[in-house]
Amino acid sequence: MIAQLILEGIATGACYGLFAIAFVIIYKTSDVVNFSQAEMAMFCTYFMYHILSLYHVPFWISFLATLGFAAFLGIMLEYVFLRPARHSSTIGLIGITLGIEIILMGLAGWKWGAEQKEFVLPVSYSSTHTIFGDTFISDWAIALFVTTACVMTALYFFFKYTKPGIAMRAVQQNMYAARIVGVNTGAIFSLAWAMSSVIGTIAAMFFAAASTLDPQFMMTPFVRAFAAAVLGGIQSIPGVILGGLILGVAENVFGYVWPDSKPIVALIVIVLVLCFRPSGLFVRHYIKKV
Amino acid sequence: MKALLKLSGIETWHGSICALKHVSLEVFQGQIAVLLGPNGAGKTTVLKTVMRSLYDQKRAQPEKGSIEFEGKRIDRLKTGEIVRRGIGCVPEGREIFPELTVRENILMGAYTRRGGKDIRADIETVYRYFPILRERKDRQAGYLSGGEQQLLAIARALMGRPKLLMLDEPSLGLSPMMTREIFEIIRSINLQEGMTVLVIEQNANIALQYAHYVFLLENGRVVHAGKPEVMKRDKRVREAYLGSSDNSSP
Amino acid sequence: MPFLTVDNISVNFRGVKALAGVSFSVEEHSIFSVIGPNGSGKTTLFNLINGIYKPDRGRIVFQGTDISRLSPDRIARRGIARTFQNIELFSRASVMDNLLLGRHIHMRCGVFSGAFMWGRRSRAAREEIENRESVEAVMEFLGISPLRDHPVVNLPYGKRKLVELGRALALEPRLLLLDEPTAGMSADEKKDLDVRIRAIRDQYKATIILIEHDMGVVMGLSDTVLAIDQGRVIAEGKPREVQSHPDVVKAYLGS
Amino acid sequence: MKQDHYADVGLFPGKSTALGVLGFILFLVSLPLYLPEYNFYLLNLMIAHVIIVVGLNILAGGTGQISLGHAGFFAIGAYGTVLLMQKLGIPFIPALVLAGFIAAFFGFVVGLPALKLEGPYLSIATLAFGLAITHIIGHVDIFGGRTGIQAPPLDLGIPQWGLSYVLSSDVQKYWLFLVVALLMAAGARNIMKTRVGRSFKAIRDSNVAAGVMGINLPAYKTLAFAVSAFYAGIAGGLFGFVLGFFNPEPFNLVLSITFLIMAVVGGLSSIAGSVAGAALITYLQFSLLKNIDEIPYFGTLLTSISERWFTDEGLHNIDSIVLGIIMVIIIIFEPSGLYGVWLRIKGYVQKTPRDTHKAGEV
Repeated sequence: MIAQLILEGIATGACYGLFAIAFVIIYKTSDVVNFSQAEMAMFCTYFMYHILSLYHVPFWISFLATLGFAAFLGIMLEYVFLRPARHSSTIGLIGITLGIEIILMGLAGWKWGAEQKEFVLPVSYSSTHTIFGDTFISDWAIALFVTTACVMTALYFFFKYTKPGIAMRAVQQNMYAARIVGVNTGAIFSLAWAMSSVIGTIAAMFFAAASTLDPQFMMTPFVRAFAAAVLGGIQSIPGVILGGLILGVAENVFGYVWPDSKPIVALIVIVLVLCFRPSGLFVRHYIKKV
Repeated sequence: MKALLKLSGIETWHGSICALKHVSLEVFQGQIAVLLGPNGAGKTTVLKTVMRSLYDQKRAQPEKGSIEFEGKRIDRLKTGEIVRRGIGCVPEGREIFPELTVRENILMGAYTRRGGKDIRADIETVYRYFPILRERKDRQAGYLSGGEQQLLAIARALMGRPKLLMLDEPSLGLSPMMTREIFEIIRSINLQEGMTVLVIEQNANIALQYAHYVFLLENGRVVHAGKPEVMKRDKRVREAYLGSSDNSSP
Repeated sequence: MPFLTVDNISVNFRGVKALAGVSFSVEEHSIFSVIGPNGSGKTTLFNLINGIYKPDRGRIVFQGTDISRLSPDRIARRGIARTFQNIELFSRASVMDNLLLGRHIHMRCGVFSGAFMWGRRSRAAREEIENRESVEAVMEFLGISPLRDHPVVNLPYGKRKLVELGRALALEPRLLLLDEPTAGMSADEKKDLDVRIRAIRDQYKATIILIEHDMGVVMGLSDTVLAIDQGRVIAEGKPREVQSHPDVVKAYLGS
Repeated sequence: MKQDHYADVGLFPGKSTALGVLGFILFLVSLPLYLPEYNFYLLNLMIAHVIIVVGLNILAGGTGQISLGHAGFFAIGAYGTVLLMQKLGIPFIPALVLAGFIAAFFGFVVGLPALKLEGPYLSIATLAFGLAITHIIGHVDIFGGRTGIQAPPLDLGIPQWGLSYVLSSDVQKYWLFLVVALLMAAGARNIMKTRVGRSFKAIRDSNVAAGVMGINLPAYKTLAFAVSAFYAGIAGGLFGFVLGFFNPEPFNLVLSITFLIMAVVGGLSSIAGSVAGAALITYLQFSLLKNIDEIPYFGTLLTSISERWFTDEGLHNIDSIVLGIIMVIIIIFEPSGLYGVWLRIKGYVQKTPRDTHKAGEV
């Protein structure tokens, strides 16, 4: 029983972690916390739902088309809304992403209405395999683990060995120096937003397949993923995934013991971590000399 | 002699404050030029105006005047393009990437270049100039000492294969010995590669020793220019920058 | 008992020694200068006296109490004010408001008395008026009265330096720390400031510690000069002695 | 130069402003004479929002800290006032003030992480707080759970002593709300003009320098949260009586965001801006955009667009789109909000900037 709880916790936790990676990428390059991440992913998931169910496009084609759309949406939002406001204060930047959030939520509500839709992935949440005893794992969870592992590996190589990857880290650490060695910072931001939007969308598809699709369906996962990100330190990708796993398991176990408390476990975790380790559990900051 | 970099009548504003007032200067091919001046005189602004890295790219251009590099105007180009044309820059306070490794920092210097082979060869060359960096190559740059960071910043700038290398206060925060070492390296790069160098300095003594030509900047204006031998004899320069080191004179 | 004693103070940043065993003491009503090349640890010294940094070892004793572990605001309450090398003004506020912030420790008004500032007889209003008058006197002294309502962002560099000095003076400091007050000033402005710093000592009965690059200013003003290099004291004494001290010549003039 | 220093701190900086504000108050007072009764529900809502936004502005505009949990303080005010009246029999006015202080206490607690956190980390902490409050209210019986609670009659007297003065109509409540709002706004303005407000702004501009000038950073950072939460509590207390019956639902994250939008749209550095921002957004959200399809021409255009490309039942979502766009545009083009727009208009009309005028006097 406990093994099952933990396994399920790990699965949802991986999903939180995957979604949290999306924050990390934008935060790492531009120090913006993207409050519209959830709605960007929601909107793209609706896009996929739309072409899947209305035009009956084959799954893989619509999947790729959706990722393309997600990248486009990310680039566009950054270019249209964030770039002109690059010199705003933190409040201004948060305000802009909050603005984008409610715009997207409104658009989705306008276009697709508020009723809940069913979003189907080829990997089902209900088809399960028994591992041992009464512990089983769903196709959904397997696919999720594989995807998360792939994304993490890809990102590891990207940030470690590719030129744009190193440049992305460089831009975040020292934008002035990056410009001086000739980095086109604008292009780096576009890339970051595109990547983040794509990864967020993949995570959102898993969430949608596990629950239902409506304009608000990403709100709760958003807060959880944010908690995971904070837990991991909004800086390191493995840290964030680990944060997601811890959160997912904690939530499932606590939720089993006190069913009422499940929704606020994440919140309590956020507050506690922030109070005692303001920069997260797994981040070792290089401290700048004042 | 040909002017590699030529600033004519530059005026730059920081908000409502005029930081540079009609600055004109020429840096000649193959020379070490030094821009000397006290804190707040606008030395760094000169560098930033050339690189167009004040605020953001749109506004980082001189309000008046022109900047020419190899006879072509560059004051409307983007920073990336300026780097590609051949201006390398070692900014004030090093400005390295603290959480990248030393090697990655050096690689970033070649950001505007293509061709992995050339770049790898150049990294080797740079390691030959600065053997300490080879030793530290996998360490996070933020943990290097001040002098090592300064070397790293120079190495990074060299990776762009610049025709003109600009250094902003390379002596900042370094011991006299380290400062001397850095200037020796600058001189040897200048001699071996024929690279033109523009150094911004507060430390008059060392600057005058290594410079071929000196510009004196005060309150956003070039108030004096000439060969170092001439400058050293100038009474005003002595008083202001060398301290009244000879106590005999009244 | 000396006015301020810095006793064997050391501080490291990530293994890099910023100050190593610095000791000196400052007499009351004197002008004490700290010189040294860039990055030798002068500003760090100020940050320690101010409580912005905490020392790894050593003590700072001000008028008989150890202040080295106190928070900056506590230290300010004991009458230590400063200016910054790169001007740390409250840029969006007016000159008046900036100077009034210097009066912070002399004012009592809290949220409630502030919120109920009804009419000129109210406690908050009386306090405001009183303190505004004393700020006015400081502005008069520095000759910046005409700027009282200007936001400081729009002021030229030299004026902003004066505003910052004014803010420190408004605190009625017993010890005033000036970090490169003449940086970026023209020769005339420097001469002006020279006179003013003496006047501050005499009129405001303040002790002054000065970080300065301009040797002319240092030699003319100081009672005592301390030279540091790479976090260590290399010489201390009368200006003339320090200036001709071989280690100083070597470190400062780089030969 | 002899000068009257009180002129700088007095409630009105000059005669013209005093007249302007007086005129505005007269206008508000005269509204019940000619405005039909049904408008006053909206006006009362506006007033409640004005109060919370003025408070939010003390925090965001003053100290530069951001809160995404103000709906939580708002809820504490609403529930606190009603429960203090119902369960403990405390009369309205003391109950309202007490609820304000309870909210302020929670504000202080939320402010504690603010000592270590900045920007995004802080906003997520406040966000978590707001969500937790709504969650707790929804799950504890005394708060009425998800079904909600009914506010008692709004009695200004002390019913136990037989002194009863019940405000039943929206217009009657409007008078009360107006008085409270004016007091709160004047209070906020005074706070920002005196020592505490100056210290808030100092913290926003430069932490280091503020400390060196003797400002106790932890105390003032938490104080800003507490004061702001007090305003939210009072506003919430009034809000409860605007609705009459309420449950935890409206006090959600979107409401917190809406408050922030009001503050940003109005301008983060002025109280007049807060008033304008809160009033404008409330009007847009609860009146104009609620009935968007009834706007002449534009409404029919939107309806036809909806039918063609979108869904009809989703049409009401336009309001969040419009709000979002207003928010984004304001931040990009006029960071000082409506107040900044007003300054520009004034500067354009007067032609002579204030600064040169002042300098000329001396």
